[in-house]
Amino acid sequence: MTNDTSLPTTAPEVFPQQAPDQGMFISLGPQHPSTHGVLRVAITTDGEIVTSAQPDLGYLHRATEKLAEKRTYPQIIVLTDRLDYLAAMTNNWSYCLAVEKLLGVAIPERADYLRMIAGELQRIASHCVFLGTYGIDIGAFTPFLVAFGRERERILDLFEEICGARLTYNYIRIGGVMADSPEGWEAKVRQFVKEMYGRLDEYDTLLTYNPIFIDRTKNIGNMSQEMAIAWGLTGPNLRATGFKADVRKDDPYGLYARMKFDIPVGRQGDCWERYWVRVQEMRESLKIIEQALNAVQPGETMGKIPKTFRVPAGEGYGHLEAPRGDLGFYIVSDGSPSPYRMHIRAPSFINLQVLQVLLKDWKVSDVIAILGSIDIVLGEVDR
Amino acid sequence: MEQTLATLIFAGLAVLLIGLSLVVVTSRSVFRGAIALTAALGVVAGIFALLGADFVAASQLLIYVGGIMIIMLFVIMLSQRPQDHLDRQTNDQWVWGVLFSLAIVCALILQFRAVYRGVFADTVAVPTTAAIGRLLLGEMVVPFEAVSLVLLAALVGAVYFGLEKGERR
Amino acid sequence: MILSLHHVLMLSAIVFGIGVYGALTRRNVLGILMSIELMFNAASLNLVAFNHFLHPGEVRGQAIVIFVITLAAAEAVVGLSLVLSIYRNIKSVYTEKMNLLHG
Amino acid sequence: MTAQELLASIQAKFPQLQEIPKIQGQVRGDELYVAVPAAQLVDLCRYLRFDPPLSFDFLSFVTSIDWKTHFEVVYYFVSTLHKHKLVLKVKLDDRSNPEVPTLSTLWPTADWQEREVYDLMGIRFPGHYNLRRILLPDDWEGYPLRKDYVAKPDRYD
Amino acid sequence: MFELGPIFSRAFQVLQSWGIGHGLSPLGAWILSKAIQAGIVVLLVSLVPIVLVYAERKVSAFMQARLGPMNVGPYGILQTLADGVKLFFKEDIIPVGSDRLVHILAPMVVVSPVFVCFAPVPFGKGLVPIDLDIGVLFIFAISGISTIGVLMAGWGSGNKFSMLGGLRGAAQLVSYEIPRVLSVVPVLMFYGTQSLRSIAAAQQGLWHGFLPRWFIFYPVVGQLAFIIFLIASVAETNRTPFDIPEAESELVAGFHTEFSGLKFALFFLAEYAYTFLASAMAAALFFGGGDGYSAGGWIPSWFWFLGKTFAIVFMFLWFRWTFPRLRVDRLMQFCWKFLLPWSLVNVGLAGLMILLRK
Repeated sequence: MTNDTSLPTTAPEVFPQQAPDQGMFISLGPQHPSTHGVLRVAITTDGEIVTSAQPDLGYLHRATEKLAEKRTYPQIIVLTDRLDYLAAMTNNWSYCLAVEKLLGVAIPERADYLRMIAGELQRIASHCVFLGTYGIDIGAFTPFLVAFGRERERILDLFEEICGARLTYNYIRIGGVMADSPEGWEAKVRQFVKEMYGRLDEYDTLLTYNPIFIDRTKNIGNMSQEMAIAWGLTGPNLRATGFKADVRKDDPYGLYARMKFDIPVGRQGDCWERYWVRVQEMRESLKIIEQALNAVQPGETMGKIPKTFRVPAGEGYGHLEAPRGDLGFYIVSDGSPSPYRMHIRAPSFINLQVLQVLLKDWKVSDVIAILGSIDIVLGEVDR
Repeated sequence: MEQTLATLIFAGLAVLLIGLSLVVVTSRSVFRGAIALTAALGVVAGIFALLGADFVAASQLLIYVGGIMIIMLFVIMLSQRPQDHLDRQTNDQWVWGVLFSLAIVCALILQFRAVYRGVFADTVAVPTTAAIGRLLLGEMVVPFEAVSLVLLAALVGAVYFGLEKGERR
Repeated sequence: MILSLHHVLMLSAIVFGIGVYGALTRRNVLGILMSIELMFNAASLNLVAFNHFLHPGEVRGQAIVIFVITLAAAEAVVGLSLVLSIYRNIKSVYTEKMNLLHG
Repeated sequence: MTAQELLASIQAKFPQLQEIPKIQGQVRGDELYVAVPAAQLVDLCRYLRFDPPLSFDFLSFVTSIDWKTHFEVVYYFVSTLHKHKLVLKVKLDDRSNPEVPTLSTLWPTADWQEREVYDLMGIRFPGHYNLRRILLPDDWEGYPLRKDYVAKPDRYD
Repeated sequence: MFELGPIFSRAFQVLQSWGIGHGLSPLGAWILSKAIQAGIVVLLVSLVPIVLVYAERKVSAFMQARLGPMNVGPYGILQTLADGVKLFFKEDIIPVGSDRLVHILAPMVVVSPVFVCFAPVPFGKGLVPIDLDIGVLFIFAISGISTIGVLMAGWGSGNKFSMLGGLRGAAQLVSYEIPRVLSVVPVLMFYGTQSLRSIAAAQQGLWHGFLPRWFIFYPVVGQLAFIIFLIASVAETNRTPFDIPEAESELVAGFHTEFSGLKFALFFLAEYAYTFLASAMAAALFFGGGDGYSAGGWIPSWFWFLGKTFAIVFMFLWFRWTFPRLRVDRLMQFCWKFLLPWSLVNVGLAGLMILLRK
């Protein structure tokens, strides 16, 4: 681990100050074109400089944790689809990991490979959305239609073939996956992976190394490693600060221990590196998918799970590396058909709070660049 | 015939100019006043063109409308507060102001009528750009350079005034 | 009726008078600056008119108008930056509020 | 550090703290579960956070459970350096006035998570600089995640 | 062959003699023919945006791996018309807190100068509406009026975002006006006239038998001038990468946030008409306009001119759909610290070249 520097002896002084009386107040959202959903950020500025920023959320709160207490375990998978609706597959998976920990069932190997392929495809699809919307935030419209409208559509087509849905999949089930992949699906994924490498190079020329884009994002919204860890950031946002943390490596789940892949990291945690880390992650995901496709063998896709089952009393925490960070489900069971309490560690929610201190002392025109680079999904923030 | 047309156009422009000037000095909203002034400057450019000064007319538009008035509108937008249009915009001496300016106008008009009545011109409009260019860089080169110095000084002064207090050294 | 020199001069006199009135009576510094612009324009009008009617074929009057416009720009730039600077200090653009000798 | 070593180093400093034993017939993860009274929480956490062999610098999540008779606040700590994990549980017997000192001064990430617990479960965190409702409207009555919460029909029902 | 200039001048001669024959004075007949010419220009300028909007949508579609409008008419060519009709029937909203008069006037102030600006543009041989001696200066002077309209729109909407957008927009327009004017100065120095028609006509012939004598082929000076002119023109028309005034992710829609229906359409019309104007100017100033190389052949000059203009319009579209947006302070830095010095250097270089040639 790279983080063997001397530890701080006091907590970092990072708390947001109270907003000063002077200055202009701008309410960014909830109906603003680039807040990525219904989020309001109350910004106070002194001239062009942001003096305080308070995200105001809850517009999309659906009480998922409360709803889960009234449903049986398999029924909750549907709810998890609606959390991070850009990465429903990893939500399903994370929930199933937690329940499987409680149940202690073994997953067939093929099911695990299918989960991995679907999960990594989902990561690419989710990062494609990020890439496109971030392009729009910065003012480039074409990457959106290329990444969102072309590559993500391909992945959604693949998902549609495997589970019949394009956004809320409900594909990964407790004990395995919903169904085996249809005939020829793996060949199609292989074809897609081969094409996708070229597409990523295309994004590099279109956006990543575009001088204007670099000018807008490089050295903007810098975040130190200590700050990122203290604020509980995970996923690409943490890795952009140069910290090699990835649940797939640190706490391997599924069959990730067998896979060979790198964790791309940045150096100073600015907006461009947060973006770049995601683009590199897509490349790594492609590598993982290739390895999984080579290793996968025909076989069972569902473990030995009865139609109706009871989860033994106890508690369990399952987490995985979702596209937006460390997504975990903490489930407390009392032996009844539905969980006694379910808590969701939502990475978007926890990543978003750093905005309070991250936006300070940057220019108003950088607010959108920083907000976009954190990559939140309001469905997950508000749950 | 063409003279009559020119006279008609001039009359129209004159009425417009006087009306707009009155709006400039009486409007409660400074912003509207500035818009009226912009239009008035455009009308003056029109009169210039009518009097055969095409280059001057274009310069008037380019510098006044495209430059000075925009900066002025800028300053108005930056320095206005919402309640400002409720304030009275004239000071207590407005009666004396009216009388004084009326006196000036009457004196000037009487004098002009007496001296310049009946001076007509019947020249065809010729392009003036080349002539002005030769004049400015020939006979009037010293004032021309002096004006450029004045402009430079004004720029430096504006930058100085624009600095924050702490930045002034 | 045919356009004659004194028509133009009368127009410029009236505009000049309006400008004088505005400069004397406006409370707002910006209003005063605008009135001064009106007076400048009245003067330019005169110059062009004299050039057109008395010295047709020459352009000296017009050249002087160019100088007038340039100087008006310089005056406006300095004046407006002063106004902004004052506004930053006393948060007002009214002349009677500007009674401090130091910034 | 294994769970046993962790427990030993915690008990060296706080001898009265005990591991929560795994109940027979129940399932649980392999993390170390430690019960801590609310009064000792901040001292323990400061030790956990800054003691180099422990250095739990990452607070993964904060949540709470309503056990009908009492509340429980659950903290999940991870050390990014040593990769060991720890679950702290604070039992709150006073149902009418549940209070836990805030950890947001040690881990800023607790900021919103404690607000969320306050919002949905009604547990207060004295010392938190900005303890307001976060997900629900400011004028919401009751704490929805409590087991005895009865939803009031509003104009949308 | 197919030259429109002689046909038009013949038609207007016939019209004038017809008018005189029916009791009009010569002046009246002249005014009548000029009015009809002005009408033709206004009509053309109003039609250009319809074509440009369609072109923009199709070009962007092909750059973004999609089809663009396909449903209204064959290949969607009537889409813009349908959009225009839709905008025409939309509700005309005037916000409560706005300065009503300024709000209503703003789009008109933005759009009306464009039509006037086309007066000295040489659309081809004998197709100059009015061959003004101060043509280039005239275009710059008149198009400056639109900036006032932008400020009026920002002020008149009574909206913080509009106001910010208006201020930013005006600052940008005023700043980029300077390098834009200076980039044209070398052209004027070389040809010694400001009339667009004369400039275009002076670029006839070939160098060494193959290189057209267009201004852009003057070593260094020509290319530098064209690049600065192009960049400044993109900024003047508020298009990406310089679309700060209407940066929709930051300022909602900038100064036209509060405008709806026809007033919004007017802003659109102004933007596209200015794009066309800038391209037409570039074609006339740097690419020999409708005259020049190969115009003596079988290509009619007006077609040749429009072809060049649309090629430059395509560059505008290309920029828009490939570049992200500059940040507002970098935008100003780019103008004052890069474009302005280089355009001054270019003027100096041009002077040097003229001196050496003498």
